Amino acid sequence: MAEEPTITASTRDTTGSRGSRLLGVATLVGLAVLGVLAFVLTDPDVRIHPSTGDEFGQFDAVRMLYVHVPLAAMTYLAYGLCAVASLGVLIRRTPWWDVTAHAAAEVGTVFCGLVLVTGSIWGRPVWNTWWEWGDVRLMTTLVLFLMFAGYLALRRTTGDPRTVSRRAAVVALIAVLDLPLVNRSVEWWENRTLHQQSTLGELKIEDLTLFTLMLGFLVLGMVLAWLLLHRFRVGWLERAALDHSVAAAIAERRGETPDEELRRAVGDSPAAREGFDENDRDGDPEAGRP
Amino acid sequence: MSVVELRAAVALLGRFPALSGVDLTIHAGETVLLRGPNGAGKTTLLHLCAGLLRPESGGVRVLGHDLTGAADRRSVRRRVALLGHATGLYDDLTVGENLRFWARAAGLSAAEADRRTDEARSRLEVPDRLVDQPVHTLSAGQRRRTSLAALVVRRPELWLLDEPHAGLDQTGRDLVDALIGDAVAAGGTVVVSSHELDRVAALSPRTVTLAGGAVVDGPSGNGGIR
Amino acid sequence: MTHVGYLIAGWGITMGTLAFYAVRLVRRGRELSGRVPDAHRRWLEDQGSDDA
Amino acid sequence: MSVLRTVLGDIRLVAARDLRIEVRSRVVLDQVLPFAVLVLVLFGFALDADHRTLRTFAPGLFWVTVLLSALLAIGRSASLDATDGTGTSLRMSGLSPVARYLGRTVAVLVQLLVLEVVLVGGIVVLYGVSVDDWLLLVVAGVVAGVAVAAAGTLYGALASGLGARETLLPILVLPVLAPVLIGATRAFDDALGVAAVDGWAWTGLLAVAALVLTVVGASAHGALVED
Repeated sequence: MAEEPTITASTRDTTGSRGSRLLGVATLVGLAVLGVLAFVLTDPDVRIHPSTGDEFGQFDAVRMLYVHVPLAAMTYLAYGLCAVASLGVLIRRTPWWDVTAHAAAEVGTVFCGLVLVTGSIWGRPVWNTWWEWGDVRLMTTLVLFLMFAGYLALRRTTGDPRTVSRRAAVVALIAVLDLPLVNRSVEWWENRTLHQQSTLGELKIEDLTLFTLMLGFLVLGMVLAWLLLHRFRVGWLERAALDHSVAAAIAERRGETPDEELRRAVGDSPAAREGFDENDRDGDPEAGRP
Repeated sequence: MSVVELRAAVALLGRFPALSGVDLTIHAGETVLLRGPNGAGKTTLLHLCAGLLRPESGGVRVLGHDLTGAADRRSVRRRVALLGHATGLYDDLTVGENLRFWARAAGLSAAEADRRTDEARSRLEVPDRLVDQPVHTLSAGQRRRTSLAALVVRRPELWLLDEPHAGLDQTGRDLVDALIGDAVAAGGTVVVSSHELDRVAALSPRTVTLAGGAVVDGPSGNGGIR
Repeated sequence: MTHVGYLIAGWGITMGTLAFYAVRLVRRGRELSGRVPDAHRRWLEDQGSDDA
Repeated sequence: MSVLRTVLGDIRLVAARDLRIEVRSRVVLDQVLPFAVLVLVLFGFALDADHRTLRTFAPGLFWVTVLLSALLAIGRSASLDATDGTGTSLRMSGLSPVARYLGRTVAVLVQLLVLEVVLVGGIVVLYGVSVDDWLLLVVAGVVAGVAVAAAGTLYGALASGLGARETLLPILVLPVLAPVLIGATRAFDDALGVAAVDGWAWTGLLAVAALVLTVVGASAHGALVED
């Protein structure tokens, strides 16, 4: 996290506010605490085999999970928000929902990408492979990532902005159908995954480990909130900049046709008709005779 | 009763304000000629009245519907005929297949569709030998007649004709004029955007001048409306 | 500690990406803020101009 | 009841239009079908034409080929409403978006089924597979075809009219079809006897996917093409 610029910002020209700066500072502190807990205070995952007495477990690789698991949870949250906002786009058409949907999708995709990367790096020592093709959760997460990559590509295409936002909303609503599959896949296809079933409910993991994981949820939740806030504001500004220029364009357009050109165009002189293009599309206002 | 009622209507094409605040009222049974330089917003105005565009701001009522609502735009669309620059026909289908398809798409029964299609074809003098020819083999004039026939079949209440005379020979132009006469006689309302000012003038329309995406007083002052 | 390389890579990529993304957002926000009147930025209202 | 009959009539109208255009223009028959066979041949070259390898991977290669060819067929069918103002005419016509969607889906499905039949012939001849379970093969082929047609028609409409739609369509639709690819391949594994899996279970999953995609497509289409 790079709160530095926000904290020291001295002009009004930022997307920061007092609230977001406080959140930013708290997030940085939280990340530091999380780092200390994850790397210093918690123990590695070492278990003793009951019959052979051999050591086994994830050893220090377990420390990766303090960031991997919360990232995954926050991905769900961001994409869920995107789905809700997309419904809002289709029902209410207000720019607020549209900007929210776009912000949530973009931040969610950053998180989703990190889930895949951290999972892959963790899987190498623990599962002995970077990528496990048979794993349902990996597959469904990858599909989720790809669908939202498509969403962001759709967002960047040229086209009527209102059309693009409605179509993007449809894409998002279809993409989130994959969310329950990602989440429940571990239960539904027990024999087709290397992921553990959810262990939170049974409190199998020890106290400090559990606490660190919970802190991970909280801190990465704060990271998500900070990023969403700023991404929303950037989107809002992009939109305001456009609205601003549309207002100017309307004013400009109303005064753009000199009387002389109008006179020529509507046929007050006999030669006027030749000044027309057969295919009169609304485009170049200068298309009359020079 | 007013068929079209626009109050400071703004419509965007992408981010371009093609209509920058149009005030216009058109009453039932009127024939209106839209004129103005290229890029004045004539086509966009027709599209807005057809229910194809969502107004960005201002009041837009057509045939009693407020066009801000998607459902209202849909209801308006099926009661309006729009002749645009494109043919609106499937190139690979024959004239007969196209006419039948568009008649059936308008919700007519098979028998009714056949009857009205034949009627429209004879009104627009589309010869029988063309019926089984694919549209892509037709001349531009024949295509335009076919497009018009496809609209006649629907018996619309409001006609929006964008340059209807373009690309037609003399007979075709006379047919368009006769068609406008038919529509008005049947109680319909017609809005024509045209550069054929002399020709349309014969139909004694009300003239509306557009410039810069808004209605302006015509420079000659004869019939410009604010 | 075991798996040090993996841990550095995983945490490093995560924190690096998030920091990079955050910086980009702040930069884009600043650039856009200059082009938009204050009235469009509702989050400024609770802030005043005290931190100039 | 009469509403249902009207909708069914409109679906038939739209499907008949698309199929008639295909019969006249023969774009799928003359271009997409040869492309599909070509892809099968290229896989043969790439895998060094070893019958055993080809037989093992035939189901996967078959469905990848179907998806790639389907992209072309979908793009073609979406382009029908993007030329000569026909899309505008459709919006003005009063045809319901649901009927437009389902009609086109039916037309795409018919074309996909023809494609699949030819490709099954292709893998039998070129890859030397033999069919163990014809019923499973046919049912899985049809059900997966429905899923591909339903998603393809929806995303074809979604990408049309936007910049770079030719490149946008694949990246939007292929992730959605990835699960269909997996299910259809497993079902064919069973039907062609190359792997011991429960093909009917996978066909059941395919059916769920096909149903969800069709329902979502029919309800979302209005938001895409009308407005």
